Amino acid sequence: MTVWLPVLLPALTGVVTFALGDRRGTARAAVNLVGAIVSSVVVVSLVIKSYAGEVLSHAVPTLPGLDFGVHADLLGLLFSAVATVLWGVTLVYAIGYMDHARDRARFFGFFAWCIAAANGVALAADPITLFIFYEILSLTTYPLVVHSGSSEAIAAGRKYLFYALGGGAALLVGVTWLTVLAGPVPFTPGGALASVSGHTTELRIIFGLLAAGFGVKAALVPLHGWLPGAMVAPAPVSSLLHAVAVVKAGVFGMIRLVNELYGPELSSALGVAQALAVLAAFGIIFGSVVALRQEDLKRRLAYSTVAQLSYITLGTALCSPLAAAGALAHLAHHAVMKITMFFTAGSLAETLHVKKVSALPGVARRMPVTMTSFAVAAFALAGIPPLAGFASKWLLGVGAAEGGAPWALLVYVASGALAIGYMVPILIASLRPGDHPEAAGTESDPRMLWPIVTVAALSIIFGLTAGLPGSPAHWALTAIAPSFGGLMP
Amino acid sequence: MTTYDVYVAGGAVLFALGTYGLLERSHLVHKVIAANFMGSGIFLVLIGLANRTPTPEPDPVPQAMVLTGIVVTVAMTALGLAIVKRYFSETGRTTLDADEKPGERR
Amino acid sequence: MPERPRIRLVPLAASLAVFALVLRAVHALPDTATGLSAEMTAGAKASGIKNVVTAVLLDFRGYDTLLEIAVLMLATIAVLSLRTDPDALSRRISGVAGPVLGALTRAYVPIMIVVAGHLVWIGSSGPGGAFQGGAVLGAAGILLALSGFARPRWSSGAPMRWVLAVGLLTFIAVALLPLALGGTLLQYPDESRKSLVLLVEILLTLSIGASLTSLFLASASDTSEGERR
Amino acid sequence: MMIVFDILLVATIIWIAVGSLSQRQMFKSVVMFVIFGLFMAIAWIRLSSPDVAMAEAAIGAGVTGALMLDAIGHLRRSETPYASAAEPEGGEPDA
Amino acid sequence: MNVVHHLPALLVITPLVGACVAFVAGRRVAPHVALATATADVVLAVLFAARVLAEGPFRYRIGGWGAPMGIDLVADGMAALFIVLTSIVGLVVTVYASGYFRSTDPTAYGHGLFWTLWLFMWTSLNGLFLTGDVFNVYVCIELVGISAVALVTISGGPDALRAGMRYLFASMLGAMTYLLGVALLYASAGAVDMATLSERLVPDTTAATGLALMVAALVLKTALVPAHFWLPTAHASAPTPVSAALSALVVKGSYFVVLRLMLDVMPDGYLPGAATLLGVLGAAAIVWGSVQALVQTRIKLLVAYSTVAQIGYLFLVFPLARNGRDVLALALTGALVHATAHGLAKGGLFLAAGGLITRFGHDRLAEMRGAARAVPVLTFAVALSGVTMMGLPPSGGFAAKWLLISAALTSGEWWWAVVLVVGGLLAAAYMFRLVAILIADAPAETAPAPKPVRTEWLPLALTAAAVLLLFAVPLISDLAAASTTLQSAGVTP
Repeated sequence: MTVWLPVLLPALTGVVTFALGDRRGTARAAVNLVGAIVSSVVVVSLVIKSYAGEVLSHAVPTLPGLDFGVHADLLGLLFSAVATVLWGVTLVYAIGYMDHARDRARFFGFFAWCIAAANGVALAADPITLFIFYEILSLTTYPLVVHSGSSEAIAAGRKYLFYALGGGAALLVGVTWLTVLAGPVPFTPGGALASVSGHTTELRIIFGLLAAGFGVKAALVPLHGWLPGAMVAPAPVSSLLHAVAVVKAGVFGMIRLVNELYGPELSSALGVAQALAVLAAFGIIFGSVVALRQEDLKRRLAYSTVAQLSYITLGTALCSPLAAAGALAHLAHHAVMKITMFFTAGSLAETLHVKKVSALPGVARRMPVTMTSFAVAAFALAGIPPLAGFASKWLLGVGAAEGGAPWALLVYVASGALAIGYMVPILIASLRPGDHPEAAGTESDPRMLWPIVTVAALSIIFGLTAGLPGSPAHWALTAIAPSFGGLMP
Repeated sequence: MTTYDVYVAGGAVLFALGTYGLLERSHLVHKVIAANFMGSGIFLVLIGLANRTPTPEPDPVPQAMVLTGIVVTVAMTALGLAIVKRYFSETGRTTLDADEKPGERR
Repeated sequence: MPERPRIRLVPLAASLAVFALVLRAVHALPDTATGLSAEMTAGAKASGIKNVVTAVLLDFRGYDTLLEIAVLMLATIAVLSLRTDPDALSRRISGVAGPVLGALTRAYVPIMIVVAGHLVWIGSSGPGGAFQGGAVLGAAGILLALSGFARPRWSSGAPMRWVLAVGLLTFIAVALLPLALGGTLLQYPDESRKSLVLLVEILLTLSIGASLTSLFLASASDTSEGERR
Repeated sequence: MMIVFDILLVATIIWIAVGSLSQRQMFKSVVMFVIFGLFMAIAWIRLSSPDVAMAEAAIGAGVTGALMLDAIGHLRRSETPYASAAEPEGGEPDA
Repeated sequence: MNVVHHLPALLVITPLVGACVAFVAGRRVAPHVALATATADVVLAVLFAARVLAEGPFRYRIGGWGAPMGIDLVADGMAALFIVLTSIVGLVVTVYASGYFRSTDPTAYGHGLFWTLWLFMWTSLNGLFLTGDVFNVYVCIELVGISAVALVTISGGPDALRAGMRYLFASMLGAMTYLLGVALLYASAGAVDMATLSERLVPDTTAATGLALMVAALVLKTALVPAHFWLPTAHASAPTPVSAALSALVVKGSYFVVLRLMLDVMPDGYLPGAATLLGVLGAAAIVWGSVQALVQTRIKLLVAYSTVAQIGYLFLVFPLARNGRDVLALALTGALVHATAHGLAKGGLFLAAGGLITRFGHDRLAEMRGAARAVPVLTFAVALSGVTMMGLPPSGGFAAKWLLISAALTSGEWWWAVVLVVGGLLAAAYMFRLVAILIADAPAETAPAPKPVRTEWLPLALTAAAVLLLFAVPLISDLAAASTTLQSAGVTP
């Protein structure tokens, strides 16, 4: 049962938050923080067990022949750890950010439920359970996207749902079809479909359906349309969408799909991995180029997310061990980098009402710590050593070369250049002298500042420790190895 | 053609006539009467077919069904007429208008 | 209204289709069939009830009859619920009361009651029984009401509700009785079957008669009510 | 010979039913309905179902007829203002 | 006398006695009688389901005669499921109604006759779910029809009367057509007991016509498109607890009989085309009901049209059922789960809609903007019911959709899966339209006045139950396995 705790604890936190209502702010903050800390401790203990080779699992019987089950393997725990730990960080930030907002019980309640669903996605032991949590995630995110209730938010929410439910429908058909074809197929490193590998046409279609379903949340071009629109949500939600849970659930689904459902071998043999790789490569270039031209800060970050998520998809689709590990590592690395940036954007918008790149001049003088953190994340994203982004991109690049896809290496290099192209102007603009009259060095509310510093520091630490056990990169290598038949070189 | 065929066929005619009346007539009392004709039509079919027994006594089961049916029909009729009357008291109408959108009033 | 003919076509088509279907279906039947009459007749003979229809209604398919009494009571209550004053039956019927009807009523109602009693009594051997007796009784009650006789004291409030419910409640009690004796619902013990059936028959006659009368009384327009509007 | 009687009886029953449904005046409709019930009772006798015949006469013609007469009495009492609105709907059937 | 042996009979008799007592007791005591009866019925229903699960299907011979002479009650898993559903929704509706009718004008709503009529309806539904006799079905559907019509018209408003009138004529047409079918069936097979019929039926014209008429009549009573014309106004203009009961339970009553006729009574290969036709109509209902729900401007009509759409899913079982026992088991379980989930969710949704109407004093959707802040519990209930309507996990609606899609894909008739998926998306469209209105930011003056919220938790409880129904699916699956349909279709796996 311990294995359910990463799902149940945040869910319970959400229930308590709803029950507390809108008025009891302190109690709500306390409950949420305690929930996040306890959940993190549970996840960490599961990680330790899993590293030691003990994979906990548990299933509840639901549909005939189908169990509703979770297992705490290293792969899932990586995502679960990212979601849970960053939940705590985001909570601190959100408590500061939402200080005067309305409907806070609703906000924090659904936030906690989102994390519960993301943990469910992470730990799901089979495609059906994963699908169930994936849909719950869609539903629990919706109230957050439309939180302000403005017509703009409602429109963005409608668009989000349109994509999410459409993707969910594709996923449902794919998962059902697969189950009808192959019976229950628990995730297995290296693939679970060997017995039905002869049904190539069906398997190709099912892969397409599943990839489309995950692709919506993974913002795989052309399914990315909802992501920039969803920017209207409050900044902590943007961080949640872009870094912590939602989009990561999509790419995580891709990782499970290629590595543990079809398996790298079958994916390549069917040709579906190659198709996915081409699509992802296109997404990387597309997202980066569009990001270059965005004037709105959050939109620029959003398109950067589109590109970065396709990194992960591409790495997964290359079906080479190092690229796959790089993709998984990038899932964690991108999370801390992008969350730093969205926190910063939120702080700028909330404290200085700066939302456009053109309004940035003077910001660095005004909020030096915040902007330094942003700079760290930006360089990390561009892949400057020894920051986190470098570690994962190195793995991805080597994997691409090794896997016989040197063109992918080109894509990675080009997109690194493009990332510098859309990130550096932000830094330069903020360094220019500007007209922010308040005294230099006045940062935003400390409850918003410290989370930024923390996640920026993580970008550095993850990069520096990339070779050590327990770091995301090492963890990813360990977790992905079984899919390729053993330990990595 | 036997005697009972006549009644069974008549029952079928009556049922069809009642169906037509129930669907087509617009005065509500006409509709209620039409429903009663439908009932009588069925009862004729039932009893007509019950008379196919080789003995002079017709099959008792359809007779019991018809007795039950007659009582149920009078219950339905009473309810229908009561609604007609109340409806008339409230609106002054004796027909249901198809072109009137539900919920427009009030 | 240009659409009118088209609208009428649907009912016409529906009724003609049903007619054709039924004729075709009936035509396909063999000329003789016994249905369940053999079993039923044998069963009735065994239990000593000569009128098989009565045996079917009160014994073999007594459950139908129980629910049917429920239908009658339900309809009465439903009709009551549509009254503006549902706590009372009509007092003044907008009837056609006149000296002729009054005289006729005086003459006929006692006869009808006798007829009803007779129907019940012979019901177990010849044509007749609870339904017929009850129907005649109900008709008598309505005649009484129409001619202005019916202003019973029990026609409102709790007494009225008791009168309406007592028939069904008693029937239910009789139906449940066999449960205490180890049988199923409505399973009369063989030794007392005939007398129990007769008891139910008398009960039903009164109940159906009362139900039909009150159905009319619940439904009938109160003259006072009509004038008020 | 009896079959001629049967055909005539059934034809009459149907004729009365058609007549009842095509009356403009509801009172006539209801009266025809009551007559219909009485003819039905004869049909039941012909079909050797005296039990049904008795119930039909008492309930079908009697109770139902009384209910309908009462209903149209209620409608008639205040029908005049609405008669023009209701009447065109109740025209001759096309069939 | 051992209660356990007589559960089928008691399930009918208890609410019937309750109805009589509530009537005799009068307006003030009636709510208490109804509550006591409802509680007793829940206990009986659960005991009944437990017995069926433990011992498998059994027959209760009323009068001790046994079919075909007497009337048998059929106690199987399918009946048990619907009876338990009725008892749960019924209890909630009863509790809700005790608050609802108290807060409105005491002289309205038939002077307390609601309780009697409601218990009669309960009686007739239980009777319908238990009976194994096609003529007894006729008596039961008349009971359902009369009580339902009376409950619709109980408010006495012109809309309600008009809707009730239309409902009554639909009921009459349905009941008469059904009875004609019974007449033909009896003439052909010489029995009215379902089990006997299924043995004796030969594929002749008469029996086929009879069955076709019966099914057509029940389809009319279930309001399957295109015979749905009476449903939206009837369900929308009734008092809220009645709307909930009608949408959640009453349409299931006639549907249940269609299940029995199509799957139990008819031998394989009977009425070819009927199953496909029902499936096609079901698909049409899903599309048409959803589109209509999408354009409604009044909340109760939206919910009522959603019922029209959701009924469609129930009929997809028939074409799928012809593909062997495994597919039949999947499809039937799916349909039963759907019926249960829809019963819970739609009951809750109607109660929530009623709560919103009470709060706002009107039912116009456009003027309900921003209700979420004032009535978060009701909004949440609406949203949760939406989860089930859309078939999103972990709701019962999802489980049903999953099972039906599995059945469709296993049988190779994949187009039904398309229908199911499209239906879910359409449901999402109209449910989120509703939710978006409720959570939209609104100027303060349209926000409703605060009122007591005691009964607002009831719809939430129902819809939450629907959402968590996935975890009860093993139980429903066992009940489906204990149905006469699956027991006669072969060995239970």
